[in-house]
Amino acid sequence: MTFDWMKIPYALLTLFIVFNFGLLLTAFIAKIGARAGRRHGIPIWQNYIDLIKNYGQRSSITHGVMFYLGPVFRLTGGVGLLLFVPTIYGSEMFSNLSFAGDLILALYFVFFGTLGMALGAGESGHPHAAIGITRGLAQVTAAELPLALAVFAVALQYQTLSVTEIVAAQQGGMMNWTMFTNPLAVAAAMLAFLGSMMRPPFDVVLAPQEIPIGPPTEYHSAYLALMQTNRAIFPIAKIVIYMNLFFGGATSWPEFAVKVFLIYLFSAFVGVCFPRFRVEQSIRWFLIWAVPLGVLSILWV
Amino acid sequence: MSSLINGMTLVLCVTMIGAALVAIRDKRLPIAILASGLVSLIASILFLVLAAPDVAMTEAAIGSGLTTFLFFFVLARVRGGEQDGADHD
Amino acid sequence: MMTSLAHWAMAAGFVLILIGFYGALTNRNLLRMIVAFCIADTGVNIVLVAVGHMRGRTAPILDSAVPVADAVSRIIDPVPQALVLTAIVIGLGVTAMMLAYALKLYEKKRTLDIAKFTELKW
Amino acid sequence: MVSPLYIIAVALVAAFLLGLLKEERRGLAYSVTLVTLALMSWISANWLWLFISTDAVPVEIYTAGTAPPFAINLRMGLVEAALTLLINLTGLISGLAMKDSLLRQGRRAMAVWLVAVMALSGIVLTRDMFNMFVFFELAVIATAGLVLISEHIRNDGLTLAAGFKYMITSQFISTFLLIGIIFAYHATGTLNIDGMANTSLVLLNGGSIAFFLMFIAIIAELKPFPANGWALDIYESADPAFSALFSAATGAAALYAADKLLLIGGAEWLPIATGIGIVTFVAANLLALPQTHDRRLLGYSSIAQTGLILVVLGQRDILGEHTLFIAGGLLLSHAVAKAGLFWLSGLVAGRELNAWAALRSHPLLVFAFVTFICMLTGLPPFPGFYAKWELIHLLAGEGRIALLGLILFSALIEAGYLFRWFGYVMKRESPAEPVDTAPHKTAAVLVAVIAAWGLSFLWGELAGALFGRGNILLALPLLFALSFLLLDPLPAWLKNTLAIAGMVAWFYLTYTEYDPLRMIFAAIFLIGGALTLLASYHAHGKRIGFYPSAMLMYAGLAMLIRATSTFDFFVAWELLTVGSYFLILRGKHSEPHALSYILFSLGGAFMILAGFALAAQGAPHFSLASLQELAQPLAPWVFLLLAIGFMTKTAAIGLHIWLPGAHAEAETDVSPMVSGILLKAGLYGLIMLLLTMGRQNFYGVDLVNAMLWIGAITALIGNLLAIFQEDAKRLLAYSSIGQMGYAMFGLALMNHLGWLMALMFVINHYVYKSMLFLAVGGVAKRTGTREMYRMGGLITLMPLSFIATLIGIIAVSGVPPLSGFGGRWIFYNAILTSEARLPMIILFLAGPIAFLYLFRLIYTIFLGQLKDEFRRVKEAPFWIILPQMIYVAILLVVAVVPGLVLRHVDAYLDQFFPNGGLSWDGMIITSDFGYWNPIAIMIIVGVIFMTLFSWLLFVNRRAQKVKQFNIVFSAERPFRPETTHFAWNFFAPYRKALGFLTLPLVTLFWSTMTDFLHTAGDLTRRFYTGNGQTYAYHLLGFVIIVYLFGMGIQP
Repeated sequence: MTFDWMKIPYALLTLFIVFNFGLLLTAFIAKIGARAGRRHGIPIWQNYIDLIKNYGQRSSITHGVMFYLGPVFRLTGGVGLLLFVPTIYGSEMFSNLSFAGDLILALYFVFFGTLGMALGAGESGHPHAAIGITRGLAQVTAAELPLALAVFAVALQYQTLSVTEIVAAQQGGMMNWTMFTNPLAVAAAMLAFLGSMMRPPFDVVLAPQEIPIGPPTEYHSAYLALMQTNRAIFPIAKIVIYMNLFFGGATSWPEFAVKVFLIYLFSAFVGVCFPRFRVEQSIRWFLIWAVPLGVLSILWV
Repeated sequence: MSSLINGMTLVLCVTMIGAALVAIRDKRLPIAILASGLVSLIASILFLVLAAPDVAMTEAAIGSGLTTFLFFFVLARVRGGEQDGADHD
Repeated sequence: MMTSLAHWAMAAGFVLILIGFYGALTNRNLLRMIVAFCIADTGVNIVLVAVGHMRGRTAPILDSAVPVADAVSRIIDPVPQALVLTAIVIGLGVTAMMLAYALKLYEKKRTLDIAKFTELKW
Repeated sequence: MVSPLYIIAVALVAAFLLGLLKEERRGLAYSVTLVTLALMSWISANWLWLFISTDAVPVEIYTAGTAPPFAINLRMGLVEAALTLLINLTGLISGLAMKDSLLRQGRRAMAVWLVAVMALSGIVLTRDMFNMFVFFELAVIATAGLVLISEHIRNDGLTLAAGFKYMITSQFISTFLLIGIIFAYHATGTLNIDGMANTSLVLLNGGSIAFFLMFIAIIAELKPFPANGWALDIYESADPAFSALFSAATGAAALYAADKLLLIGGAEWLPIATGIGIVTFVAANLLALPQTHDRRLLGYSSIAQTGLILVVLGQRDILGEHTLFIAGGLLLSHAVAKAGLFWLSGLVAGRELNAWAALRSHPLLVFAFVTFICMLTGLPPFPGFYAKWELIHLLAGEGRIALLGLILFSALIEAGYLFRWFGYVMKRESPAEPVDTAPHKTAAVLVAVIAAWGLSFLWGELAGALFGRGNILLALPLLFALSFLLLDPLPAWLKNTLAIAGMVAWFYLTYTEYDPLRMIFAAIFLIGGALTLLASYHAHGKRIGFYPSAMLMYAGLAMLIRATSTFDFFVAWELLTVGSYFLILRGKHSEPHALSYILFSLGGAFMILAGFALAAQGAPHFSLASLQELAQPLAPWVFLLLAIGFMTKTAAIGLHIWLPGAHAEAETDVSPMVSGILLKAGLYGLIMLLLTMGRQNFYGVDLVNAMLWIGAITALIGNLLAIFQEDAKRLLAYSSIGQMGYAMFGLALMNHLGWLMALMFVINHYVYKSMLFLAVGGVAKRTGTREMYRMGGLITLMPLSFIATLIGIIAVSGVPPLSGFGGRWIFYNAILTSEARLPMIILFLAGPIAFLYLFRLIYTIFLGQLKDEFRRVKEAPFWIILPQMIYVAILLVVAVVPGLVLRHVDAYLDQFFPNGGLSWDGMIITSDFGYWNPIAIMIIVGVIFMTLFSWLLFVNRRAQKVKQFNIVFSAERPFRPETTHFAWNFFAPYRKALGFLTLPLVTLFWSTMTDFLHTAGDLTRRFYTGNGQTYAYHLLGFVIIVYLFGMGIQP
C-alpha cells in the first residue's frame, strides 16, 4: 500500500473548515439559548476572542506531566475523531484519513480524549476536577449505551462497519435515511446524543456556575485554549458521525452545514427546555428511556 | 424320664428368668449381684441337662463363683456409689 | 432336629439376652449395667449350648462308652461347647475389665452414674 | 518362608516373656517389644515381597494339621501380607512414637500392646469365624486394657470413660457375633468362612438372620454412623500413637473382616454395605465440619474414610477385579495419612486446631502435614487419587450416579475441613508452646511421609500395569517441581534462576508439539510464567515453600496443554489447582480466601471428574478428542459438568466469589501468576470443550447459548463490582472476572471472530493484568496499604509504575491505539454474525463501565493529592518494575503489529470455523464488515498528538511546576491532602443508580449453603451426648434399621 500524501493537506483543510464552523456554530447556538432565556447572549465572534485571549495569556503554570498532557490528549481525541470519519460523502478530498479504520475506531476513539482529559484534570489535585470526572464517567457509561446499541443496529441493518458504505446505502432520497428505515435506532441514538453534548439536562459534569467546577477547574491560558479548540471541533466531529449514520451523510459542505446545525440545535432545544439532572437521575433516565429503544432497534433489525 | 427332665428344665428356665429380672430390677445392688450369680448357677444346671458337663463346670466356677466374687470385691470399694443413677434426677 | 428341651433352653437364653440388654439400657449405675451384661452373656452361652445340643446323644467325651469309631454319630457336636468354654473365659475377662473400669471411674469421679461421664461428646 | 503363624506366636511369646521380666528393666522390655514388632513386620514384609515378586498363590496354614472344618486355618495372600505389614508396622512405629508413655507404664502395657497388634493381624489372617471372634475380643480387651493402664499418665478420667463406652458397645457386638456364629454354624456345619460362603449360608433356612447378626457385628466394628460415638471418644482422648493404631490398623483389620463377611453374604448384601458406607462417609464428614478438637476431627475423618472403603467393598459387583486396587489405594492412603496425622498430633501441644500453627516453624513438619491432607483428599500423585479416578469411572460407567454424586460431595466437605485446618497451620497465631521434636516422635511422622510418597509411586506403577496410565510421579514437570522441595534451603534468587531456566527449557523442548492454539497457552504458561518470575527476584532470603508451590502450579499448567487423555488432563488440573492454592495461601491475610479458592476449585474439579467419568462410560482409556463422539443423551450432561468445572476456574458469575479475595490477598508477584496466567487454564479447558463437543442441547436449552449469557452477565457484574472497590488489588481482581466474562462470551459465540477475540483476550489479559498487578503490588509494597484512597499523587515518586499503569489502563479499556482496541474491534465484528443479541446488549453496558474503575485506579493512586506519610516513598523495586517495562514493550508491539500472533491463530481457526476469518492485506486487517489499520492509527494519533504537544510546548514554554497546594478550593488554599484528595467512595452517584446490581446475592447464597452445612453438622452431632448408654441405643437403632433394610431387599 502506498500512502497518498495529498491526504494530509486535504485533511488539514477539513480541519480548518470544521474548526471555524464549530467556533461560529457553538456561539450561534449559545446565542439561541440566551435568546430563549430572554437574554442578549454573546456576540457571534466571542469564541475567537476567548481563544486568542487564552492563547495569549502569560501566566502559565503546570501541576505536572499529566496535567500538561491532558489538553493535548483531549484535542488529539477531537481532531482524530474528525479525521477518522469521512466528512463529505463521495468526496475523495474530504474522506480524510478514514482508511485507518471503520466505525468502531471512531466510537472508541471518542474515549481517547476523555481519558486523557480525565488524567490531566486529575493531576491538578483539585477535588472539583475529580468530582467532575466521576460524574462525567458515570454518566457516559449510561449515555453511550443507547448509542452503541443504535450503532450496532445500523451496522446490522447495512451489514457493514464502514462509515462510507453506511452512507452509501442511504443515498437516493430522504426515505433511504436510517432515520426512516430504522427510526427506533435513531431515536435511541438521539437521546444518547443529548447525554454526550454536555448541555442541560446532562451538564452536571461541567456544572457551569459562578465558581467553575468540573474537569477543567484548574485549567487556564493555553491549556484552556486547547480545550476550547476541542470544544469547537469535537461536537462537530461527533455530529458528523450521527449525520453519516442516521441522516444520510452530506454530499456537499452546505448540506453538511445545515444538517450539523439542525442536529446540534436538537440538543440546544432540549437544553433550554429542561432543568439539570443529577448523575444518578440521568443514569436512570438513560436506562429507562433510551436503552429500551436501542434494544428494540436491535431486535427489530 | 424325658417328661421329668422336660418339666425340670421348664422350672429351671422360669426360675432363671425370674432371677434375671430380680438382678436387673432390684434396688439393692448386693441382691442384684447374688441374683445374677443365681442365674449363672441355674444356667450351669441347664448345661448339665443339655449334656455339656464341662461347660456346666466352667460356668459354675467362673460365671457364678468368680464373677460374683469379683462383683463383691469391687462393691466393697465403691461404698456410696451403689445407688448412683438409680433415680432419674 | 433339636429337642423341645433345647428349644426351651434356647428360648430362655434369648429371654436372658433380652433381659440383659434391657437392664443394660435402663440402669444407669455402672455396676448394674455390668450385672445386666453378665446375664446377657449367660443367655448367649445357653443359646450356644442349646444350638449344639442334639437329641439322644451323649456328652462329647470319648471314653469307653463311646468308641472312637462311632464318635461322629453318637456324641453331641463338640464344637459349640468348645466355643462356649472360650466364650465364658472371654466373658470373664470382659466382665473383670469392666469392673476394673467401674472401680477406676468411681475413684476418679466418686460416682457410678453413667450419665455423669459425658465430658467427651459431640 | 517363615510361617505367618509366627506373627501371632512371636507376639504371644514376647508378651509372655515381658511378664517374666522385672518391672525395673523397662528399657529391656521396651527393646523386646520393638524387636518383636519389627520381627512381625519383617515376616509380613517377606510374604508381601513374595507375592509381589512372584505369582505365588495364597498359602493356607492349618493350625492343627488338618483342613477345615476340623481345625482353624489361616490364609496368607497378597492382601493379608499387605494388611498385616500395615498393622505390624503401624504397631511398631506407634510403639516408637509412644516410647515415653510405654516406658512409664511398664511391661504390662507393652505386653498388651503386642497382644493388640497380634490380635489385629489375627483378624486379617484367620479364615475361621469363631477365631475371628476371639481375635476381635482380644483386640477389645487389649484396647481397653491399654486405656486402663495408660490412665495414670493423663489422669483426667476422660480416657477411662471412653474406654468404658467402648466396652459397653463391644458387649453388644460380641453378643450379636456369637449368636450369629452359632446359628451360621448350625446351618452350615462349619465355622470356616470359605465353607460358609460355599454353602451359601444366606440361602439356608435361618441362614440370612445368622449372617445378618455376624455382618452387623463386624460392621459395627467399623464405627458406622450413627453407632460410633464411643469410637470418637476414644479418638479424642487416647494417646495419639494409640489412636494411630486404632485408626489405621484396627480400621484395616475390621474392613478386611467385613470383606470376608461379604464373601459369605453374597451379592444381596453388597447394597447394604454400600448404603452403610455412604451414609457414614457423608455423615461423618458433615459432623467433622464444626469440630475444633484436632483428634476428634481426625476421628471423624477416620470414620468417614472407613465408610468410603466400605462403599468400595459394597460396589465390588461392578468394580470386579479392580476392587483391590481401589480399596487398597483408599485404605493405604487413609491408613498412612491418618496414622501420620495422629503421630503429628503427638508433637503439638494444644488440642485446638489453631494450636497446630506451631508446626509452621518446622518446614519439614508442614510438608508432612501437607502430604497427609493431600493424600486424604485424594489429590495426585497419591494412591487415593488413582483409586478415586477408577472408582468414579466405574460408577459412572454403570450409571450409579447418585452414589457418585454423594461420594464427591462428601469428599468436598472433607477437603473443606482439612484445608481449612491447613490454613490455620499456615496463618493462625503460633501458640506459645513449641512443637515437641523428640526424635522418636518426629521419626514416626517422617516414616509416614516416606511411606506416603513410596505408595504413590507404587500405585502409579500399578495403575500403569493395570490400566496403562502413566505414573504421575514420573512426569518431568512434576519431578522438576518436586525437586524444589529439596532445593528449598537454597537462596531465593538461585531457585528463581533455576525455575526460570527450567520453564524456558521445557518450552524449548516441547515447542514443536504445539499447534498455534496451544502455542498461545504454552507461551503464556511457560514464557509468560518465566517473565512473571522475574519479579520474584525482589524477594530476599530463602522464601521457603514458594518455589515448590509455584512450580507445582506451572507443572500442572505445562502438563495441561500436553494432555491428550482425560486422565492426564485431570491430573494436570489437580496439580495446578493445588499448587496455586499453596501460592495463594502465602498471602498475609489470605487464609479464608485461599480456602474458598480451593473449595471452589476442587468442587469444579469434581465436576470435571464426573464429566470425564460419564463420558468414558467405563472405558479404561479415554482421549480428549473422543469427547466429540459422544451422543445424546449423555453428551449434554458431560458438557454441562465440564463447562461448570471450567467456569469455576474462570470465575464465571455465581462461581466467582473466591476470586477477589484470592487474587487480592496474594503476594505481589503471586497475583499476576494466579490472575494473568492461571485463569487461562479455565479458558483452555473451555476451548478444549467447545472444540470437541460444540453445541449441546440440554432439555431444549442450547448450552453454548447459556454460556453466552453467563459470559455477558459475568462481564457486567465483574466490571460493576470493580468500580466500587477501595482496595486496588480487589479492583483488579473483579476486573479479571469481567475480562474472563468477555473471553467466555467470545468463545460461546462459536464463530471465527469470537474465538479470535477470546484468544486475543487471553493474550492481552495476561499482559496487562500481570502488569497492573505488578504495578499496584509495587505501590502497595512501598506504601504499605492497598486502600487507594490512602494513596494519591504518587506519579512523581513512582513514575515508572505510573507509566505501566497508564499503558495498562489504556490497553484494558480498548481505547485506540493500544492493543485492547483490537479486541474490541474483533468483538464487534464477531457479534455482527451472531444471533444472540440480548446478551450482547449486556456486554455493551459492561464496556464503558471499565473506564470507571480504570480511571479510579490510576487517579486515586497516582494523581490527586500526595499524602504526608508518603512523601519519601521510592519507586518500586527494580525487579518488580522490570517485567512491567517488558510488558509495556510487548503491549506496544502487539498494538502496532497484532498480526504477529493473531495471523497464525486466525489461519489455524479456519479449520474449525472456515467462514468469517480476517484477511491480512499488508497493514490492513479486513473482516467481512469492516477494516482496521493498526499502524496507520498509531502514526496518525502519534502525529496529531506530537503536533499539538509541540504547539502547547511552544505557547506554554514558560510553564513552571507549582507546589502541591497551588489550587483554590472553597476560596481557601487547602493544606490537608487527606481532605482534598477526592477518592473514597469515588463513584457514589453510580452506586445510587445501579448499586442494586451489586447486592452480594451470590455470596449470600454460598454463605447460606456453608452455614447450612455447618449448622446441620452442629445440630446432628448433638445426639452424641457422651452417655455410653445413649451410644448403645444408637447401636441398637442402627442394627434395627439395617435389619429392616436388609430384610426388605432379600427375595
